[in-house]
Amino acid sequence: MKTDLSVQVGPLKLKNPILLASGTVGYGNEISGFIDLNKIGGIVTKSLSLKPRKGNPPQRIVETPAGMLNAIGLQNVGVEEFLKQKIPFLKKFDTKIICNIAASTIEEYVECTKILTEEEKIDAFEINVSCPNVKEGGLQFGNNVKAVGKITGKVKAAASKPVIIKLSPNVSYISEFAKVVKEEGGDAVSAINTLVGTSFNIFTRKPKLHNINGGLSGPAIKPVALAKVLEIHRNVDIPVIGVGGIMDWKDVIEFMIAGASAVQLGTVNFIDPSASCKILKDIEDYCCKAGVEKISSMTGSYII
Amino acid sequence: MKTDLSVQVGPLKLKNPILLASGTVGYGNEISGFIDLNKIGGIVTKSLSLKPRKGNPPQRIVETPAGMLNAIGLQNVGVEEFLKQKIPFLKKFDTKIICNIAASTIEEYVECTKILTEEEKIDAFEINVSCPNVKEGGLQFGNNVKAVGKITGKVKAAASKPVIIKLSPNVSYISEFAKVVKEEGGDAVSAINTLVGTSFNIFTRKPKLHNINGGLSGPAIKPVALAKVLEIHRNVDIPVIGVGGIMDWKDVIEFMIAGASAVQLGTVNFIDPSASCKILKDIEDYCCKAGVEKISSMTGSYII
Amino acid sequence: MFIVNAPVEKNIELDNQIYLLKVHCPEIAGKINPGEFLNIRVSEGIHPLLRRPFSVCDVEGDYFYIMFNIYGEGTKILSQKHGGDTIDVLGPLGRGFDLKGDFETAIIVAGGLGAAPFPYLIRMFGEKKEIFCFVGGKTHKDVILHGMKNISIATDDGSLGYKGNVIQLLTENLKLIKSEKAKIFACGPNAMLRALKSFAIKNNLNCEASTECAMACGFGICMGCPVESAKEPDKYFLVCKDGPVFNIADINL
Amino acid sequence: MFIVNAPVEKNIELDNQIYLLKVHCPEIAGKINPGEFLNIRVSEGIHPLLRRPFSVCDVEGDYFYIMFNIYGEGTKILSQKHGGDTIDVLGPLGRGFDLKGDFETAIIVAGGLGAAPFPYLIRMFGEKKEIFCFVGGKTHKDVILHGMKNISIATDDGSLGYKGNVIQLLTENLKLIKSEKAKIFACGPNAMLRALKSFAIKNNLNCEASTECAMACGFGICMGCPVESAKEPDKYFLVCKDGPVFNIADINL
Ligand SMILES: Cc1cc2nc3c(=O)[nH]c(=O)nc-3n(C[C@H](O)[C@H](O)[C@H](O)COP(=O)(O)OP(=O)(O)OC[C@H]3O[C@@H](n4cnc5c(N)ncnc54)[C@H](O)[C@@H]3O)c2cc1C
Ligand SMILES: Cc1cc2nc3c(=O)[nH]c(=O)nc-3n(C[C@H](O)[C@H](O)[C@H](O)COP(=O)(O)OP(=O)(O)OC[C@H]3O[C@@H](n4cnc5c(N)ncnc54)[C@H](O)[C@@H]3O)c2cc1C
Ligand SMILES: Cc1cc2nc3c(=O)[nH]c(=O)nc-3n(C[C@H](O)[C@H](O)[C@H](O)COP(=O)(O)O)c2cc1C
Ligand SMILES: Cc1cc2nc3c(=O)[nH]c(=O)nc-3n(C[C@H](O)[C@H](O)[C@H](O)COP(=O)(O)O)c2cc1C
Ligand code: FES
Ligand code: FES
Repeated sequence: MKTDLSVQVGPLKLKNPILLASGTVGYGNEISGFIDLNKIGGIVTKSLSLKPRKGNPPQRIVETPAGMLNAIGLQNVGVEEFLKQKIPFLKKFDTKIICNIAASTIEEYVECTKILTEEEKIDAFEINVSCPNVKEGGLQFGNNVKAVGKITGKVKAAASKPVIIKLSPNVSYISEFAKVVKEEGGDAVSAINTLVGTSFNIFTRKPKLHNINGGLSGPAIKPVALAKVLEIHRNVDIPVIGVGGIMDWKDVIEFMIAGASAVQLGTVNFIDPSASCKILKDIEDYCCKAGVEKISSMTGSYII
Repeated sequence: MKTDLSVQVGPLKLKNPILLASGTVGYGNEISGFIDLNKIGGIVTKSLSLKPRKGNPPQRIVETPAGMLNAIGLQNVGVEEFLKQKIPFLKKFDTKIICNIAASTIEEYVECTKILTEEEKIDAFEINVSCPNVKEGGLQFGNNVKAVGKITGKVKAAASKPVIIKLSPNVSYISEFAKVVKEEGGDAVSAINTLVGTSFNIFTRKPKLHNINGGLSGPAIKPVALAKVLEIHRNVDIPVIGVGGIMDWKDVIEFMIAGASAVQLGTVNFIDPSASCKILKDIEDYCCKAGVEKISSMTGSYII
Repeated sequence: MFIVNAPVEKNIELDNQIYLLKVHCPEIAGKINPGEFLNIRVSEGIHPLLRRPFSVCDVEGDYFYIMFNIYGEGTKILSQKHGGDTIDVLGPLGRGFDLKGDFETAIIVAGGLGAAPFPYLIRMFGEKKEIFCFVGGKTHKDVILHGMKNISIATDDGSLGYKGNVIQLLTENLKLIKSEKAKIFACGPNAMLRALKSFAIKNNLNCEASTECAMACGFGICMGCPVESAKEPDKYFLVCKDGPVFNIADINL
Repeated sequence: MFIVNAPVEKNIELDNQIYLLKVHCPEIAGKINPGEFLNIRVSEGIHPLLRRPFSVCDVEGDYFYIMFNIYGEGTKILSQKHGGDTIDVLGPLGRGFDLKGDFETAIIVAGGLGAAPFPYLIRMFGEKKEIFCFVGGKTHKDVILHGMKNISIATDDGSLGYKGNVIQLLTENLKLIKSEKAKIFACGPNAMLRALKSFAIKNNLNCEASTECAMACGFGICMGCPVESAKEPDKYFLVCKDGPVFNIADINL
């Protein structure tokens, strides 16, 4: 028996639930040396901003127990360069392209969306709200329900494609954020972005990251990500894309059981660039053995 | 040269910065088979409630990558039994006893404090605000700045000893909570309690924990705990006790550099019951080598 | 209780991927009793983070044995240990079987890896007690006879011995046991222990069972291993401290 | 680029805890060039989580070598590998040294473990180029001469060779180098590379340096390894992709 691996994330149909997470595969070029991108459900681009961003000085990466901190500083080529230089490459592949957008003002989110929504190769947007809001003295958009609602509404109005809001886990009740996303017409949410963390060199007494704080990712955060996905699924009727610490097929199934319609692989790409295709194969094998007809039946199938 | 290991946590003087974290050493009896409690800076008791609590059904413990989830459900003997059965044992040791209090109403916090503050062997209180507030439909006290402020003020008024508030990490800006604790007269804060997490058995599709959600602890959360300690230290003038993922002496120094006046060891006690004394010795050796005269000089010594 | 970095003498693989790890550890071997357990740290690093509990399987002089199969990551690492390696052992832990008391016949009931604690128990009984062993498993592959005596076997699929579960087998064979003074010692899956409990009560036989539970510390500080008290259902015992061996009448399985 | 589970041939310990790991890996040995690197996963598990980057030290037929010391957990695990073990290697990665171009003399400048990439480079030069090696270290213990040729040594404490740093040594010995057409190949701590950069500019010598940076992926997808462009300071190169070898004039160290 062949399992139907296709899933529906709101209006977005994916050939399978495996997406590559933003910031962990650049714009697809390098990873394509290790996997056949046509096999993957979709690629989420590195966060794009209106203008190119230089990013943070080194050190940007710190390893932590079963995880890593990153403070890249949203280094990216900017919207224009992306359309000129990166889209042509992505056009070669039959996989969904989800464009992740980062900005420092609500206007910038809208501006980016307006420009990118013209490009037909782009299938959807993922809005990274884990960014400092310059007008609010650098407080994160993502920690403010009102701001997230506003961004959702305005971006949705400017977009001719599905809009996914990528939620910050650094809040008390993530479902409140999913709720406002639904109210403002967002099509889905991704959970979770990285947890805020830091690390010091005890001999120099300096932070290991030039930026001081970084984002914690990897297996260490999986239990937190699962709890956030479950909280959203139990409280809000909106599709959830599960992200956080996935290392193998079992983790993917676990996220789907907890309520995820699809998942994103991040840090694991650094450790094994071919992980996504391996996981896809393992999932297919498991579903066959377990007699799963449609993998979408896994979503929210927890017994509580 | 001999290093002065004593530290001051607000009004509370400790012979050294090593405390044993609440819920990870019970009431001290069992661990005393492995370490000399007289050597330790202090013991924080398992959370005590007004009446005994049965706690959650099994499974209460799940291992996760570099961490563990627990959902004990605050099983404890209750205030009375504690005073009758546990204090006599603790009286045998020359170490600070910090009584951790958990409750489901503000009144219960106050009630417990009033009873316990009479016992002279108790040196201070640590208030666990990561508890569901039954009057608020089970929303956590610890996620609500007003509630934490109120608890601090009322407990402080009822207490004749230093009051430490143990903060929840499941919030956007923990320094706001530290701020209200200071405003309401709290003497110090402990950061952090566990992160909310979960885990599923993918074959039964049931949560591994009977309680569904549990608290994530262990090395996995260390970067998050460090960032929270740093955030408090940079924004609020209140002593911080650092907790979260400490496994060795280096972690202790790292927390102190980040702003901790003292630290608590939790999960590590399960893995190596003698860890606290080993760490103490290693810290002494390091301080000698490094020519540290007073370990208290480490607190907040980051170079940023 | 000790924390010992103990040298592995050898790692014996019985059939069907059952391993017997022989460890040189005079401190613990000299103190530990049947039914008590050890909490073993399988790696120096932080992964796997927690210790893994194992019943003492047997003791010979300064050596103790544990018996295990490859269940997950921790037991996989243990299965790869060989002579010369050391393991970090915490023990002896918990409350074991009560060998004293007024009984002439020991009825041993083991399901699958529930066989683990009995070689040591049987050794301690020596010739002092009449012993009947009832050993069960899903298939013949799951039947572990190591260190057993006077054995009757049951398999769910009938691939070895009696077709059915070990409690059914026990029920049918109870008449063979003449003695008025018999006591049951059991270890195995919860389903088996539940069936055994009603059997023991029906036949009013004294019965001790070794139970399992997810554990962190193994010695009573984490409160992670509850099992409900039958007499006071508003109270939990701790498997690691009050058990792992309980009089089966005292707990709600 | 390949991901290969490659068998370790042997692990040779040079003096002062410097290890040479010889790995059988035709795919990579056949393709890799001096100055390029490998990103090695030291454990199957999740700890340590990230791969560890190492320059290719040398190549012999189907074998490549890496040279390392025990710095932290990952290199400790690597130091315990022996013949028969396998390691998970990702490579060849990055941009290596430019061996072509119009120069007759190769001046090699190595600080401490910066010696690692040069045995292979020197082997590739063979007799085609005149080679001068300037090797530095804090003390004689930190001086690594493996695979070097025509060596001058500097130690900060003077315990071996010239007392001072390797750039001072180079400055004093520059006159020995007759050729008009010399090029510097360097690897070592940032402090050394900074001094070397001004030296190279002052003496307008062409100079390539192998740089280091904390890395996650090693092949350009994480953006974790920036080094600032000297010509466009609003732009970062990626050490893993644009480097690790750069013309020292092109980067701000
Ligand atoms: C008192 C006691 C005695 C035991 N004696 C033996 C024995 O003699 N031989 C043997 O093979 N096994 C025994 N077990 C079970 C053994 O501890 C587990 O099989 C072992 O922990 C599996 O570890 P793993 O890393 O291979 O599996 P994983 O699944 O990778 O890890 C096991 C994890 O699951 C948790 N867990 C969940 N449920 C249980 C449970 N019911 N029991 C134990 N851990 C659980 C553990 O805490 C551990 O963190 C005993 C368990 C207990 C509590
Ligand atoms: C391109 C390149 C080539 C290298 N070649 C060699 C070599 O040939 N021989 C050798 O001994 N070492 C080499 N190194 C350094 C080597 O990668 C580190 O020594 C190694 O990662 C240490 O790992 P560890 O687990 O022992 O130390 P740990 O400190 O436990 O872990 C090292 C961690 O620190 C991070 N890190 C922080 N700063 C750096 C840095 N400047 N370089 C590398 N990692 C850093 C790593 O990402 C890793 O996560 C090279 C590094 C790079 C980037
Ligand atoms: C190096 C790195 C860079 C990242 N960059 C972005 C980014 O630009 N935009 C974004 O929305 N998320 C970014 N993320 C977050 C990931 O997309 C993902 O949400 C997070 O890493 C958790 O998943 P993981 O544990 O599988 O890595 C980044 C993560 C890492 C590790
Ligand atoms: C099994 C277990 C039980 C705990 N019980 C309590 C408790 O009763 N009250 C409390 O304030 N914190 C409790 N904690 C939280 C710890 O005190 C500590 O804040 C947390 O575990 C982080 O530290 P660690 O990573 O060193 O374990 C418990 C932690 C664990 C692992
Ligand atoms: S395992 Fe910790 S109390 Fe039993
Ligand atoms: S290490 Fe990932 S981009 Fe260079």
